[in-house]
Amino acid sequence: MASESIAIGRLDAPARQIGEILHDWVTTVDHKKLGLLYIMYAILFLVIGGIEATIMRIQLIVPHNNFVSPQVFNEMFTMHGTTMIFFVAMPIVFGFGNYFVPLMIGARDMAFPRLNAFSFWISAFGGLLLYFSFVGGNGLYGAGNAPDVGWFAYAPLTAKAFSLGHSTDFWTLGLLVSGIGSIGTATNLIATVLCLRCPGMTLGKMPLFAWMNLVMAGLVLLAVSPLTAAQVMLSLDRYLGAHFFDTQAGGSAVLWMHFFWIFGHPEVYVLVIPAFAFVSEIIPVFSRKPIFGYPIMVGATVSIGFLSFLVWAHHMFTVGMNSYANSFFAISTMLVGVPTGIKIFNWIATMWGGKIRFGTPMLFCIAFLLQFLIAGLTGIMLSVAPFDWQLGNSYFVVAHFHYVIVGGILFGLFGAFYYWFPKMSGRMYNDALSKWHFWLFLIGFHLTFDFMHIPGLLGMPRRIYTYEPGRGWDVWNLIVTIGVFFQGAGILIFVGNLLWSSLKGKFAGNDPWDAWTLEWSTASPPPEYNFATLPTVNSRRPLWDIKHPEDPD
Amino acid sequence: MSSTSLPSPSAEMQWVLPSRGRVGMFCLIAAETAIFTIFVIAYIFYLGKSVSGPTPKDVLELPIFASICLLSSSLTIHMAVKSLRNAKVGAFGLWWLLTLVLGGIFLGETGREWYHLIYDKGLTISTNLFGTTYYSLVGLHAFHVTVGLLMISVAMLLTVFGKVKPEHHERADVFSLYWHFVDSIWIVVFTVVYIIGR
Amino acid sequence: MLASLLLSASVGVGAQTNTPLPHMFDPRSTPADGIYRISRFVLSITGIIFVVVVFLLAYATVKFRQRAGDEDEPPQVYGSNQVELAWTVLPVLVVLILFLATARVIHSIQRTAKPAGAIEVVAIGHQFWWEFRYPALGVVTANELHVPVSDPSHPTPTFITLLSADTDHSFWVPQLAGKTDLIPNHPNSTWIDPHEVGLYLGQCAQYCGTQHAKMLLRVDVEPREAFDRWVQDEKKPAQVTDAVSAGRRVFETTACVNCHTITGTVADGRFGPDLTHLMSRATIASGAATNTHANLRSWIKNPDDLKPGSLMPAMQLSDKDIDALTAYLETLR
Amino acid sequence: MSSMDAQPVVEKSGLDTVKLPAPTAWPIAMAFGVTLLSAGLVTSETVSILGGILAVAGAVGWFLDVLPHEKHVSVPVEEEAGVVAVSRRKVERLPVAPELARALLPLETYPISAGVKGGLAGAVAMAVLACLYGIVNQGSIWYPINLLAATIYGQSMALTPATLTGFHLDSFLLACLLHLITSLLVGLMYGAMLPMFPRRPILLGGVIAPVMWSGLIHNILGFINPLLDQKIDWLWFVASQFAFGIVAGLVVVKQARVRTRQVLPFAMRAGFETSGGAGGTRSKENP
Repeated sequence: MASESIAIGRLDAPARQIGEILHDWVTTVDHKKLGLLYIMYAILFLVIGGIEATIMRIQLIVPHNNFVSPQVFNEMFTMHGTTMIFFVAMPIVFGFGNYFVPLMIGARDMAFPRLNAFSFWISAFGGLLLYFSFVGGNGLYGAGNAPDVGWFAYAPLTAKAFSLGHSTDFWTLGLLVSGIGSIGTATNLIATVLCLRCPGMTLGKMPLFAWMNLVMAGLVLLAVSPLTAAQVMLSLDRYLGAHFFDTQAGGSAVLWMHFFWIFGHPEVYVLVIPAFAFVSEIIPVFSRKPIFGYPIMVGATVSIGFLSFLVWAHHMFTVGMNSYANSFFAISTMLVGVPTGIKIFNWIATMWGGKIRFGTPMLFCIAFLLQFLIAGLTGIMLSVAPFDWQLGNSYFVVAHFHYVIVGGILFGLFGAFYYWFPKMSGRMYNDALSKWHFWLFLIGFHLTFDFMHIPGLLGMPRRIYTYEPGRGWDVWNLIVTIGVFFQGAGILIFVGNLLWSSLKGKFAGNDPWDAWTLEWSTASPPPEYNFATLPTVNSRRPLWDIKHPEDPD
Repeated sequence: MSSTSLPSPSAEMQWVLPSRGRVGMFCLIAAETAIFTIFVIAYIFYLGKSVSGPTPKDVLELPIFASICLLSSSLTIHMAVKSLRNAKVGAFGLWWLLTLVLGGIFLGETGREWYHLIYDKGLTISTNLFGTTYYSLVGLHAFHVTVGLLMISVAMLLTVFGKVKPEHHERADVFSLYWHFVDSIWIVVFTVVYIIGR
Repeated sequence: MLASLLLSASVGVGAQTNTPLPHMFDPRSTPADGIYRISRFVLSITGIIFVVVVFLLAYATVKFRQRAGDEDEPPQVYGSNQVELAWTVLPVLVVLILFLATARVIHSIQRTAKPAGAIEVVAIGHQFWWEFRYPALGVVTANELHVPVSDPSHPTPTFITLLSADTDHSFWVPQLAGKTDLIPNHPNSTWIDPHEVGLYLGQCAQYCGTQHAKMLLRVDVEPREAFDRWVQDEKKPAQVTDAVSAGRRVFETTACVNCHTITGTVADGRFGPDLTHLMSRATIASGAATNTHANLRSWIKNPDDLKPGSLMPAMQLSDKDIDALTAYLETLR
Repeated sequence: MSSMDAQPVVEKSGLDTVKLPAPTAWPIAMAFGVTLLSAGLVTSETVSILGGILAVAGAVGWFLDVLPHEKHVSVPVEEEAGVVAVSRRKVERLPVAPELARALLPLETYPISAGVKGGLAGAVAMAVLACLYGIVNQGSIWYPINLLAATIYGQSMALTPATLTGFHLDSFLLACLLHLITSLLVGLMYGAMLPMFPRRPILLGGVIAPVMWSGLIHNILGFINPLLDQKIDWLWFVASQFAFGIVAGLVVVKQARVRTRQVLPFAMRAGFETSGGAGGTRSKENP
């Protein structure tokens, strides 16, 4: 993998035994190596989750298809959702946070380096435990062995009566275990940002990246913990015969929904705020202007974080809440659109009047802006509770949140990969391949997820392994599936580019983008200690100050 | 035609940041608070929703003595940390031991209450919703007390063997935050379970 | 690429086909109509926002690209409190307008009082079929809901109580109303008042287990007289003919009776659909197949062929018994 | 990039080695232990027991890594790291403010309070005109108020022509709230936007903007307030919008403009901000 070359990226390092290298990576407490481990682990699961998605899309390519059985299909969507959220998106944003927060605030490492290692490994083992269910579990009556209750695992489908065997327990325990790691990493990020900033870096002078990671970590603390609590309750139900979600004994299925979405909604922002962070670093550098309205960007991030805890029940407009509750969650959800809109406007204003360079990172950011805008607008549609009564749990919702997660978060992540790849590996990526990746993935993304809205509008529910012909869904499903193969090709090029470039790419130098944050002031890849001497900063753009001594910020 | 490294910190610059130990502990406390909140919400949500008996009124008694012990242990641990900060290791050991004993009494009392409920009143976690929520909420708290007591015991052992030095007062201080948190959570649990719920 | 364009395209495609598609943009009942109207409103607002922002983005991208040979840094602007205030207030205004309209529609749909002439139905979700009970009329049926058309001058809406026998389900017929979940221990309700006679399709919209996909739903909206006639037929006990006594014996001596009810016989199970008037239904297995001889026989022989994962077991009957049983069931009109 | 005319000059950092936390295998051991501990729940107890032992061993080992002192390794410093080239690329200035290195735009503006005042004044003007319409055309001051409340309020929707002219406290309060919020928001917009159109603020704020939003409302009124849509008298409606726009615009423009607080040059700032913003408890752990 890419890691090896990065590990021995220093040219003068003597050749070492594989065992020695492996031992280095297993025992490391270095935030950069752990960050890379997070990222590589996430890419591995991205490919696995992508294969699961492809299996589902092949099954749905025509009505009444028999590519897989309903049992397998149900396992696929459960594992796809769980994997992509918990074992791709979360680790990857943690990976970037781990790698770059200390570098950007001028620190030598995270606040708790050993806890950092522990958090990574326990998250990783949690993923392995979940995937062990394919060989070790058994599920719903007559079904296979991986969890098949959906990624939000609504009660009472998870009760012993409906989910015999251990497949649901694999789901619960896998997430519980990896949740410990998430909470550990969040604690670590907060302590790092608050306690290890280099001299002169007041909170008002931190890069937005650090600010947004701070907010993200706070959300993790307050959002993953309720999920952990709910998982403990579910385990008590399943192992000790408690009745939290046992509807036969007076337990409430709706309570699980509330608990899950108190986690589930802030979780979206846990993932998207780091994407905001990437975009907020890349757009200014490639537009050659500072971020427009730094204070209001910080304020908008914090208020998104705050609002995200008030909107969870918009996932539950159809469960029969009274009209006042529905109205409340409708307006709280619409209000999220305000700070999000501010951000989009501020990014455009950053580009406005600049001199934009269209490097691959910037291309992904521009696509991010467009797609995140659409995702936000379909979000507004879904926040209108009556509209949601028609759209909820349909393919429209599936298209909407994939627009957020793929069109927003993943595009932001790809931008981040290309932007920081020279820093992480010391080498430049192959520009032509990166453009191929961008255009193929863009086309595939739009083929898949634009057209996925339509069957939803036409009444196609999600999570069905097959459908009847003649409902007007057929042609759209065909197009959607075709798009998947474009995306797959893009991902293959991406992974290939990373592997090839980290071994054979041109040397990038310390600062290939003429950027302004502290990570570009040290070597590429950074030495273990990050900075020989800890820096002192006077403004939000320390490297600008150095590059323009006559005109500092 | 010049180039330069980043400026180095100047000596006169005062640069003060919060302690990472305290920040870390506050983060842990925030996460734990969220977990307890969920359990408390579940407890309140299921009040009076059990389909069969026994009810809280039938079986619960106010654990006044245990509560006094636990809450006063907050004071003793505070005194212990203060002693250590003032380099009085002996006094630290005594206050620390007292904390351990008070916490131990609380845990013992909880155990006695559970024994009584299970064997005399026939209430288990699977009896009804009251049993489910009662044992999980009180049990979650008891689990935190147990973890705290284990940590206190380890520190006690180190004290006995003379390994604890005044320079460790910051660690003791960070741990005491956890203990204060466990105590204040008990006030919430007590109010919800024994006052509102009964 | 543009959600709004897609929408018009999709609705356009819907309009071109000969049989109208059963989607939310062709509403036939007051709740669905209210939703349709507000959805058009929301779509136009979001469409305007989309066009404006995309224009700004495209303009910035094209206009402010770096020109060849220009190596100067652009003016460094930190921000503008005025502009930022403006684009904070403007979205708040939009949200306010949207919210007012939304709240009004929510209340108008959720808080409608039940008029005197309303039909009452209890819908019970099962893994993986629907049970419909008309308590006031004494009728029990499955999977195909019959309701009278509601004339606006003499409204006869149908109010449906939604219960679940096992896991979560969701009742969704897009042309008649938005979806409402059926949750065990948590009775819900919804209402419809179809203005036009016809067959309206829907299906379970909440993942409920292995065969969630084939939990289809049909609503037969009939003229009042036809509906009354249907009620009279449904109230009668099962017809008994001697010609099929062999099949009846097979039915009553196997586990069939544990799950199915046939009024007037010993069969009174409630895990599966009531079969008293099986042949009055157009489909079997909750819409998974049309109710033909071949399908019925295949369904009895091995339910997994039609609907893998359904809870009806294959009874391992001999071919002769299956023929007899099918013949018996086909007399249940 | 290309224009960097610098020659890297290495500055001695004065350090030979940097102390970093020592690598350790205990965290991974403990993580694996905890995972096995829970994996035992889905496999067998022996796995749990093994996991428990591993977890405890990991915890103890970890503990010994940290106490009594954290273990460190010393990493030699390589001198070539940490060099930033001076680019000295020319930085263009804004045409409107060539004297400022950094600008917050616009350079002059109204205070926020101007928008609030404008919004309130406009609200009064509009309400007066609307009530006048109620009295003149419908014989009741409450008529337009009830119509406005129907935007959100179901009960108002249900009012019959006979009761529309009566006083309803709930409708009155809701209508006032709505009117106030909307007016304030639009007033804020005025305060923010008018400085950007310095030529004819009254024409823009008093006439063009109301015409535009009246047109918008004309299109969407059926959705947001069907009752008002049925009963509306467009002449009076647009007139009251003008009243709002002109009064609010006038009030805003009357306020004194203030100069936007611009970012001060570095030299003036250097004395101000010194320490970290978060709490400021002492720390010995700042490495």
